[in-house]
Amino acid sequence: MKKLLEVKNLRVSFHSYSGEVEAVRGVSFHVNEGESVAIVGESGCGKSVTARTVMGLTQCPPGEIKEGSEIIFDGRDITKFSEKEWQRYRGGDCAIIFQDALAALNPTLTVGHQIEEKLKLHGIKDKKEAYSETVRLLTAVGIPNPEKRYKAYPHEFSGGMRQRIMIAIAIACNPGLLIADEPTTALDVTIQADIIDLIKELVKEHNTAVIMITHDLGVVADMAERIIVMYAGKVVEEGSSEDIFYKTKHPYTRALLNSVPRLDLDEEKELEFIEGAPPDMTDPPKGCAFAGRCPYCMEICTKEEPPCYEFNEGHTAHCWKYHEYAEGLFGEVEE
Amino acid sequence: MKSFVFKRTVQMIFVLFLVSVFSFGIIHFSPGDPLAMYKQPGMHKMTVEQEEALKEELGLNGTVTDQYIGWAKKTLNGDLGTSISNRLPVKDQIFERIPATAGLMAASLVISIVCAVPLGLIAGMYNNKWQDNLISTFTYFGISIPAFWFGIVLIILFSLKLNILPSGGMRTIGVDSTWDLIKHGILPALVLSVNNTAVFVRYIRANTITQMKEEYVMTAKSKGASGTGILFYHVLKNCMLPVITLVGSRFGMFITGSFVVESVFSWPGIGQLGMSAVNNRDYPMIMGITMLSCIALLLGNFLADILYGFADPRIKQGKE
Amino acid sequence: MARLISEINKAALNRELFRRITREKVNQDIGPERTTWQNLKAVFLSNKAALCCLIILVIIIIASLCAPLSPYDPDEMDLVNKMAAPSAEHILGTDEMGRDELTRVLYGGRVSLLVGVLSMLVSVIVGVFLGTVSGYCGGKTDVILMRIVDMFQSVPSLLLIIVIYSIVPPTMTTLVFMLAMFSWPSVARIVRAQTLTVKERDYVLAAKTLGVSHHIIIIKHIIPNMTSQIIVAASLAIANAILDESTLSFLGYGVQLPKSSWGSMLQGAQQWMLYDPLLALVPGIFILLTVLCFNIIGDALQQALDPKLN
Amino acid sequence: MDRGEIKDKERTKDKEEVKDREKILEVKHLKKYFKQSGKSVLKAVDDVSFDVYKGETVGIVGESGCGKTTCARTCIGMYPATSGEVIYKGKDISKLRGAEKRSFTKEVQIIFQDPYSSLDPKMRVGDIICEGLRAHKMCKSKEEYNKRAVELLEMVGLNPEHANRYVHEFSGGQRQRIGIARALAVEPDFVVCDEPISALDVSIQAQIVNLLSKLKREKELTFMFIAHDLSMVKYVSDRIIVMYLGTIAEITDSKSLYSDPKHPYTKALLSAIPIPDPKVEKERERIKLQGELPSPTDPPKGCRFINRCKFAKEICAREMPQLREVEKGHSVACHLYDEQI
Repeated sequence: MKKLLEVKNLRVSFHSYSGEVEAVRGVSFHVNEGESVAIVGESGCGKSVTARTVMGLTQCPPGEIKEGSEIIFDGRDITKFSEKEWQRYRGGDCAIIFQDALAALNPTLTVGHQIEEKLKLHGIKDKKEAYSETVRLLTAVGIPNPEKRYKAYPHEFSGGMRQRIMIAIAIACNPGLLIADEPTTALDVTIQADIIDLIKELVKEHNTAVIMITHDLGVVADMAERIIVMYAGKVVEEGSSEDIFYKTKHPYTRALLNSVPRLDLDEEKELEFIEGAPPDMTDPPKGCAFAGRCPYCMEICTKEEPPCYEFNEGHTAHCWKYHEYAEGLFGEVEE
Repeated sequence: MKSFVFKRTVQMIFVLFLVSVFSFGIIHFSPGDPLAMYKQPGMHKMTVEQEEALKEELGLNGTVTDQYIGWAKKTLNGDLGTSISNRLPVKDQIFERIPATAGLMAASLVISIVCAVPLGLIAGMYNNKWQDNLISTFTYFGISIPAFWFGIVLIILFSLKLNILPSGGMRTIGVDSTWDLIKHGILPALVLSVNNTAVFVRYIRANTITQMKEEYVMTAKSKGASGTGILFYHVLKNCMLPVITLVGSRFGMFITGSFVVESVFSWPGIGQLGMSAVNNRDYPMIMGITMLSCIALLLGNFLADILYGFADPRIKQGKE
Repeated sequence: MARLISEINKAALNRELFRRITREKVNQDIGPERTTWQNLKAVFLSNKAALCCLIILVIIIIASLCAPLSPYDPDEMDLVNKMAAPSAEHILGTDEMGRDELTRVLYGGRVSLLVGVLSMLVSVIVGVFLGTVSGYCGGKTDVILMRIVDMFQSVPSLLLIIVIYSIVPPTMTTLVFMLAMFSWPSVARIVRAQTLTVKERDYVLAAKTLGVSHHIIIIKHIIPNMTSQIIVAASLAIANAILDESTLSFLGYGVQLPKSSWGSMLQGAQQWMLYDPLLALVPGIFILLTVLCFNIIGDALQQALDPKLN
Repeated sequence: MDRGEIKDKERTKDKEEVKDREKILEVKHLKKYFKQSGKSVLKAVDDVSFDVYKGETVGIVGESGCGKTTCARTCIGMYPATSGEVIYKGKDISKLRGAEKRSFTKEVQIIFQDPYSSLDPKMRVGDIICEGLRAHKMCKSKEEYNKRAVELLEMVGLNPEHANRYVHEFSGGQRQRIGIARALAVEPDFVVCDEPISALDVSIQAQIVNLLSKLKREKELTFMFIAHDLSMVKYVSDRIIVMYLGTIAEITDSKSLYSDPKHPYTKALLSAIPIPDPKVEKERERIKLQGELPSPTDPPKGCRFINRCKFAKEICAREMPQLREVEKGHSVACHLYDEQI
């Protein structure tokens, strides 16, 4: 499988009144062609910042991509792109879907125009061809009678329909990578299921790689082949869907899985929850960020960055628990 | 849409009624005899009947309410009464001077829009950069300069010291060329448009900054659009919407003109007419000017709202 | 089966560190208290223009307050050295009646600033009260109050003020009320808009379900959440009041000559423009400077008090 | 026997069985319409009837626009009901006056969804919590208010010295705890939780839910829990009401909701919720709903679910199905179960 995107040691921070917020503190992961990867984490863990930096949407006056961060897409390091290369890359090679489609669409332009704009930017100059391609896209994402709805404005669509228009815009020029930044968080459950199915279908059809950003573990289980768990600006665990759900290694991932009630199980035991709250990113703690809330916390965790351990092919976790010095400390049997 | 138009017209009529009662009340409770002009020493002594007839003609007899009703009836069918000072119909005098004020106002409005739109956009686009700071300093001065003082300074500079522009009036006697008219109009138009431009620039700049933060700009960028492409294709249209409301609110000035600028530059417009009417307590004239300017302003805002409805699709059908 | 794939710096590693420590159940402590005072300081330090405006304003206010210290009496005429150029004794020269220009400007400053602040206070108090009432009650009271606001805003205010001046003697108090009469509607409109948004907030609904009475809701919830808008509106109201006062005095209706205010001085200076332009420049610059400072500080306050903006 | 009479017979039957459990709230044919621009009327809640027993947690679930929040807020008197009655402890809340009304505002409280807009940013935390106490003058002196505030802060797991800090320094979870402290300060009997956790992170949600259950047990409260996250509502509630477009589709206890859903909409809703377990998720077969949610301003005449229901019969288009008890404690509003009565 050819590596489509590789992110190496990405560090992004934002300068504001209350000092410098280190949103992303050294994130490395890769996405192969046609593979669907999920980035899971709670709010403030830097997953959205990572996605928007990969798309080159992080505005640099307040934001700052630190030295040594590399984002290699199809062999080219996009952090060194010129404005021209950025314009060809955004929309052509890589596309993004946002959470709130009503805010993400221009309220005073018809939906047809907003799709055609992208087609024109990427080489389809002829008016007629652009129109027929737009209508094809609208049908592909399941919008009824597209000719009429072509002239409608974003506020005349329901939440689910608007999200389909966002998807139509994103897949317009068959990008190699599609980033979905919490596409269904604002939608109801039944509509969310339709949108997830639509994305899975379209992605399989065009062999597009997907990065699904979400905090909903159910959506992840439904959609992702590989899962990356992020906490406080760092990747804490990475692995295939089975590894993460059934052979969980990192304490944070396990606590996250146990704190979500299962619809199909009727266990009466209390939900296991994580004490305290995520750390304040203006002065991130030394050592492991999860130490303050971790049941297996050792003194080393508060002093040194946890190293990366690999369990089976592709399944890694950053935790001191698996160091040989900590062998006998933890009783429970690791499944 | 129709219910909105109906509701707004009812509101406008109610406001007009309030304005008329308010100004009529003020004028009629001010002391002093409106006919004082006719009783200057050394003027022909008027007999009692003549005075009664004069009052009758000028609608000054009876209690305040009778006078108001009389005035209101006449105004409704277009007759704004006769001016006390020169006994000519108020309506003609006002309409005769409208071209002068309207011309000046139109010129200053056009200048301000033409300057303000690009300046506002640039200031909004390059927020907190040197372009923005430069333009912002200009706008701060623009809104802080007292108009009359700015007029005086310009007169000192251009007419007295450099003597290239006339210091007042609308035409040099005997010359009837448009170039002469323009030469006279430059300074007053400049004074008015500096203030207008400053207000417009601040408004457009604030709006551009909010629009640039909207998510649809991020989506446009993610489609591969260039910076300027986003500005002209997406942001420009949404920034122009508030300009409509702004121009609407300035519409009233087409009638009132600016009293101050017209008196500093002795521009023969309605502003000057108003000032002289006040000096010699010409009630019908004051009432006429007040009512007309109020109608112009209300109409301006009303048209702006309607135009805004057409421009912004979100509002078109949902008229509340 | 756990294979280390990233390097560890051996030095910092020793076995004792590998013992479990129970993090005492620390309820997540919250950051240091960041009061609005710190916000204000942060904004003014970073926004240079606002800082020097503040300094200029303070200088002008102090200078105006200690105007009586100046050796010259502002109204005592001295026709001998009429319109003298600036010299050692008369720093800014003398005006058309030989009075010392600097003293008159400072006395004028007192008048203008006083009128500006007082009329701002009146229009803010009236505006806040009517705006809150009409925003909170809604229904008929709201419609009527808003029409009255429309009335005041769609009338040529200058014309009517001058007409009123034929009734009322032009003293300081009448001038303050005249200026306030036509500036309270804009404050009322801002306050009403803010009341409408705050009224829908959940914490007001919560207070209602807790059985808190209406007037406490207004005092405890609605007004405190409007302070930043009110302060900004107030600073702009002062700026406009000074502008309007000087316009009125220039036209001869506000402060009457020989009493000096920046506007009335300009009225005096207008005839002598040709011979001594300085007379016209000095008061104008003072008006411009003060109004400029109020506007810039108003914007800076808006940034400091409204957290969403920064 | 026409339809109305049958329903009353059921109601009396229902009454004898659970006579011992005291009914704290009875909602009878509640309707809440909002007038909108022009002539259209938004039928947010359209003929809803259910009961709430003392000490239980009733969950109300449904997609956005189904009227669950409006229904709950009308039950505690925030919105006046367009028609129908809400009977709290035997008395119709719209007829409460004077002292009774004051005690109603004490006994019934609400916890809001958005932690960032439900607390006044300009008030100290201590004052926010004691606002209810001051309104009902439940403490005599200033020290007693402060003491009470400290007790309440500790009850919800916050430090006493947070009392004089401002709200913008707290995280979402901590703010929700302050909201809970404020609601419980006046010792209510019935608390409406209007989506208290949907704005929070997963790990913080569990904290708040456990805190709510603990407080409910300690203070014998009755909860009405509103959310669109069905798995969390199932975990928290004893009985669940599923609402669709202003009407009640199904009422059942939380155990049999997943095991034996009856209304077609509930089945579709349950199948759409993703389960955080890849294997289970792969085998599940999802019921796809066709069509769009109709607009609440002019809902379909008969059953509200008709344009999206695969089993729609001819009668469904004509007549709105009544809510009937088809099994012990399990009632459903669907014509498919007409014969079973």
